Amino acid sequence: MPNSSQSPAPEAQAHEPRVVAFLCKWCSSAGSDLAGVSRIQYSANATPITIPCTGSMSPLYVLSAFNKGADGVLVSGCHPGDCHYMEGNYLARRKLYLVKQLLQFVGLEAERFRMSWVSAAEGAKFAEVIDEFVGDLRPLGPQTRLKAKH
Amino acid sequence: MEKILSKDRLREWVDALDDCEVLAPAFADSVWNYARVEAETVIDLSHTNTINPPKQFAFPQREVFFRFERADGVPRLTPTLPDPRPTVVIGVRPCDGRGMPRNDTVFSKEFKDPYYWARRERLVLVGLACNQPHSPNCVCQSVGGAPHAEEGLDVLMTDLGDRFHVKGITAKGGELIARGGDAFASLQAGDPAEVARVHAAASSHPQRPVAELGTVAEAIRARFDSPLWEEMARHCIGCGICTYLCPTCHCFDINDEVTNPNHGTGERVRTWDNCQFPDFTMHTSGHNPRGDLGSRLRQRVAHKFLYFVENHGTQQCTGCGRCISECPVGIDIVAVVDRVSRA
Amino acid sequence: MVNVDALRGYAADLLEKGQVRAVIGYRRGTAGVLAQPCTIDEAGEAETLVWDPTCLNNLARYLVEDRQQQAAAQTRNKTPDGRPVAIVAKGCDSRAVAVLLQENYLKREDVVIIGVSCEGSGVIDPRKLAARPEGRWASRVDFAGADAFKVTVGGDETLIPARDLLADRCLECRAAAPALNDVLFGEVVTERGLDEPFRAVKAAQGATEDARWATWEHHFDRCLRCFACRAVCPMCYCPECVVDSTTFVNTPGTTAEEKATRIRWCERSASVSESALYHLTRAIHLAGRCIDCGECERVCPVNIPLRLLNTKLEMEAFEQFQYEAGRDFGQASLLSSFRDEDPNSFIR
Amino acid sequence: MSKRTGVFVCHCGKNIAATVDVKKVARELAKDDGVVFCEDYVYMCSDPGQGAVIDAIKENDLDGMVISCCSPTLHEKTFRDASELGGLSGFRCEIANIREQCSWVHKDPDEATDKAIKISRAAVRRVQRNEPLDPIGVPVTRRALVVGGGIAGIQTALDLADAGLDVILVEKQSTIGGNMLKLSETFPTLDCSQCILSPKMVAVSKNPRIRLLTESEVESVSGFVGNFRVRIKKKAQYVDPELCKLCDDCSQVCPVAVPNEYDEGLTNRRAIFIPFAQAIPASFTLDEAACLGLKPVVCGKCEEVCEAGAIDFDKRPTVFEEEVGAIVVATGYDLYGMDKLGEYGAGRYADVLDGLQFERLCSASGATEGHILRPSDHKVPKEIVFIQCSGSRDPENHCAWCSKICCMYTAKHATLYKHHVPDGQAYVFYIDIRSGGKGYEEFVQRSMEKDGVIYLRGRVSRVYEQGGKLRVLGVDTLSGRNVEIAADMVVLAQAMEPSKGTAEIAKTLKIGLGKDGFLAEAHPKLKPVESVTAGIYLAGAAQGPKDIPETVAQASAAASKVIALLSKEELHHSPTVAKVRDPYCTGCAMCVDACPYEAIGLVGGKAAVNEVLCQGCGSCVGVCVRAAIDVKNVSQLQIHEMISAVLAA
Repeated sequence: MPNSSQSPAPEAQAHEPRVVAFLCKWCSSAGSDLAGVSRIQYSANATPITIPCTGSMSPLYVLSAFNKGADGVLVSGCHPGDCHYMEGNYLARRKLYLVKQLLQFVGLEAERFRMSWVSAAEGAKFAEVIDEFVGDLRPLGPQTRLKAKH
Repeated sequence: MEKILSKDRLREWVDALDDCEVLAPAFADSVWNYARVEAETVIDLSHTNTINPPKQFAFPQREVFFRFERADGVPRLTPTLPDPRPTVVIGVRPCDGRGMPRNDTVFSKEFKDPYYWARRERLVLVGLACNQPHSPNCVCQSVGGAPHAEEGLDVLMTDLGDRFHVKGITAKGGELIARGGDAFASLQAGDPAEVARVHAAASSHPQRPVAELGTVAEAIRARFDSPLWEEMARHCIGCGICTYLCPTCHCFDINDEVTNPNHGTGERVRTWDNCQFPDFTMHTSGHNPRGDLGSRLRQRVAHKFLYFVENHGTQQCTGCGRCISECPVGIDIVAVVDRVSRA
Repeated sequence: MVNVDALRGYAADLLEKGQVRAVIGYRRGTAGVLAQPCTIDEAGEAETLVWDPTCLNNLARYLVEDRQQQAAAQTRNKTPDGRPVAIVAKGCDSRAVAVLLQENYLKREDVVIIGVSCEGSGVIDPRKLAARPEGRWASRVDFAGADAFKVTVGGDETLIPARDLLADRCLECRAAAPALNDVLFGEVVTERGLDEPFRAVKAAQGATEDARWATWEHHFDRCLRCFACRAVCPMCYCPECVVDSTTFVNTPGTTAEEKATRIRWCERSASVSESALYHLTRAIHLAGRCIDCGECERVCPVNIPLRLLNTKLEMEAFEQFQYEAGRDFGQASLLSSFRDEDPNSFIR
Repeated sequence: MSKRTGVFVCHCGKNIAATVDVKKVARELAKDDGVVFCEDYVYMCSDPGQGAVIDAIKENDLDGMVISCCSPTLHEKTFRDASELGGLSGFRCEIANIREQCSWVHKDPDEATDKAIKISRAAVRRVQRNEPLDPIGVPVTRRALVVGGGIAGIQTALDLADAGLDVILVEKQSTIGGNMLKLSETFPTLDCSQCILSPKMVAVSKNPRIRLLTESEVESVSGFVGNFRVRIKKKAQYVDPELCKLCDDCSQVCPVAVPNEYDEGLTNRRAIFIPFAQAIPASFTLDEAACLGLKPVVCGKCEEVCEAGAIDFDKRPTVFEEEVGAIVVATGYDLYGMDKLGEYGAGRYADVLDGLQFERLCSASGATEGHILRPSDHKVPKEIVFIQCSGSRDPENHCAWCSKICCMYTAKHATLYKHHVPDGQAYVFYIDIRSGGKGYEEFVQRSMEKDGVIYLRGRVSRVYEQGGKLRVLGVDTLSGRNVEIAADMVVLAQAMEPSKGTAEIAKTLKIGLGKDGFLAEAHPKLKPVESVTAGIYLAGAAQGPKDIPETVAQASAAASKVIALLSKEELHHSPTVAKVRDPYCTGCAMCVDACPYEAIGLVGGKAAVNEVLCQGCGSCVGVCVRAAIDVKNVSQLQIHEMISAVLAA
């Protein structure tokens, strides 16, 4: 049986979550830059991958990250109406809503996939989003459900 | 060795095999399939045939050949031979029992496949004779088998109502029965006759004939270029059901599964493959020698009834009927062989 | 009631007059009770057409096959026969045709839809039939009004309540007659007292997270990766599946670089993780495209409840985005459109 | 695919090296597949650092380069240029951001180093599959469109024409001049607004390079930077400006009277009228909506009396299609709706006015010919209250932003009032006085000290009428007392908001809006006049509240950007655009629907990308279920490899 989210195994307590953060180039990546410029400290568990726009997110990126062992996947883009490409974040929102619903439906822990809107001006929010996410992931222990077992 | 096993003592026998992985048919998700026998399992041998044949226990769908990695720029390989616990499969139907020796031939004739044999040598098949056919598509007798055929099985059990007649066929089978000890009783006077009667009754159920079995190979050869193949395959959707469920299909693919792309770490893996997938014969050039549905159907049927006969002296099909019953579009190997033979 | 003779006559007439190239329909199979797909090229063969509750296949799958063959013929510089193909279509099948039209895979003038009503009922689930005594030996199943099927075993005919044999998808069907058709045999029945739409998926999502995963881990573990679900699906017509390159697009023009750079999203190993990746990707790629013909689940040899994955997303599409696949072939697809009021509260 | 990748890890002095073990990053990266060169260096962006990049490429025959350093927004161009100098395509150089996204935000050296390795590794995997692309060259149409004929649009058009460019100036109303034309005097100099604006308006009308289209609107825009195609719709021109002699005979006979929007509704006008004497084009105009009926003609009196024969009721709207290389949006502002300030009696009491109405009262061309009189009874107000931040700086109820000019114009209004009514008393309720600007603070001080305007720091809670007076209840937070003033007139310094139609024009032009509805600039600091869409620029209050000098400066800045853009022989467009993998495409057109730029069409049943229109956003990639489309250099394969690299144990 896989680890239950209610009762993580003892070794899970010590597990440092590994997060892949897909950041749109214009807002959230710029927001993370601002967090840096402002020297706002946050958890180092999330590794950013910059994409042109959340609209370019293929659902496969999310599934693949879980397959390769991500404990959490974050997709962060521009607030509605603020997309550099006008509409990409709206397309992403609809698509990733469905991805999230599907992942939850098969029983992946709901907390493991998250989406956020972080603008270029929201360095502090970027740091909060990462810290909250990592904080929520920590009690879940390692993601074993969709991870490939070699 | 022949014994009688009261149905209520079957569990006793299984419990005696505590160093073995024991599998038996279980009805779950509306299908019969092999499942590990656990302490709480109630073994139910009223099964029709299992959806998967037992070939997976010697030829699993995924087998790791070796691991590879690169340390300081030097590649290193670590072979990984399987080392399974002895595995006992209970309730194997005789058609599936006949499938195993055919697979054994394939995996040993020119090259003894160490991965296959590491598992196969520790595999014991306990058959259960069929007292009546499970479906209109059971054609074991039409391809040279029987509802109580012993070929390939280590033990054959026959259901006599409240008890099984249990016959050790191989030495492995005999040993397995011996481990049951007191659970087994000796045959009573009437038992051999009762067994014979049950077997005869089972054999008397009519089955669909597979043409004139002896002439099928020649007929296929003669109609190799017939447009019939394309016509019969016209609605084939190219899935893997007929081959993956076949007790004797054994084709595979080999891939490297990379686990760490930065340092070239991974495993070389064998997985099932099958001739009905369009890319099975795809060349790197883009040319596909079996590019149409007809040639792929022909390959499957000819492998069973022509090539295997040529190479190994017997039909590869054992008449289990799975490929007919489970085909999503009603492609029926009996009808195909029949049409080719009569064309 | 669908008059099967009239249907045969209509098909024969289309072929006779040369109005269609072929008629894709159902005929009796050679093994077992189920009808099987057939393609009729000559009027004389139309006599073999049948329509009964064992006509399970979604024949739109063969429109895809047909288009691929037409395209292949064109590349071989043969002049393709430009006439349309006729197809016998149930309600769900006609929705599949609508999606193919929406996605420009077909043109409306390329297909003649011979609609058949499911008589207010639907088609059978062969597993439910086989689970009944003697069910495996049935030789015929016929409609007997909306509420029952007439099952013939040997010489005996038995009436069985429709609910006991109906395929799950038919129990939840919202349109048991094809809305998109060129001719319709049988009556349009809209009121059906069976199950609510999405009943099964709603029940499934009521389980706890751990229970849901235990269920799906069990199913993904059982998957054989025979790809019958994909092969039977009329919407899975991609030249190459992104998840498992079982159908390589390899042409003389394919460069070595392209061959070397196929993305291995998923390994061929039939393990839980890889099968999960396959099925989840397939589900999300069918979002807004699945018309719930249930064929994927019907053909699955190990009976994985694949329909649930698709209907889950169709339910979300319907409830959150008021989108129904196959409702209107002029609509923008689910994922290439959006509305300002789409759900946003799940986003931090 | 790159097989000889080089990696440089920058210390950035201590900025990176204090937290990230740069030596370890270099050591680890050196082990990765395809990495043949890996070093750390103290300041990569320095001249020797860039030189090291060039040398490394040459000496090691590198075909890919990763610089692990600061954000790519800073030095991506630097290192791509250096790569080019080393003989390597700039597109084969990628930045791994290990400063903003790593060393600056993490304290633990082990964690930061580990993350820096992952970030760098992902960049290596990406660059190894980058294509060496060439920029896409596009011809340029040397002509510009200016949308909006207020001071911003006028200044832009004049500057562009001055530089020898042809300009189309589109204005929705029947005269150019915008809000500035309504003002009486301007702060802090108190020169007459119409006097300083009208010469520029005349210059527009006389400039042969400027084609002025009033009563016109942009219907649609297609194309891209350097090559836009715009459709402009001009309302029916019932009065021919060429023939109109401005004799006023027509309006004399017109039986219709409607509120005059050019006088902020303080007076009425006829259905045929001229907005201002200084209107450009200098012509009467016929208000179709107010006229008793044109089709069929119901009244027709004006046509009968027009000796010049300038009136033709059979005119129809016309639609132009024009090609331009650049667009400047100068659609200006409106005042925040008075109807939303019910608590101040706005809309209820005739003597509660907004700032523009007060301008009209003060203006010699206004209803009262420059006398400040109460609209209700035409008496001179002796006590007058000005309320600042009316609708501004109130995120809960109204607008969150500061409208920037109200402090100054209120001071101006109070001063003007004192000049008109020396014995009257002016009160100003304010939150803060924001008087940044040359001569601005002095102006406010003068209004207090010289003109005796009483400034009360605090908000007004309510305005109601009692005994012919407007009773203003407020608080003076400096003295801590409640204040009640019996006023004759109240003037609300209404917030500035984007003009009506700003959202529509933004949608038409495919440029972004900020949360507040003002047009979004491409970068708040470094690209304040560029919109997010290349080739479209912003000027004036449509981009955010600003006063006249700032507007004029931004207008000239926008013009100079356009001039620079259109001075090029051809434009270069980023080549990281979408690319269709033909054999995989089935022509389902989901990408066509998803593309925000109409850059994808179906050609021969397959998707085809117009590389010039494509902005490389990847919306197409996200919707294509067949993975038949990719954005160059951020392909799905590259993302896949990056995910693998990041997660590999």
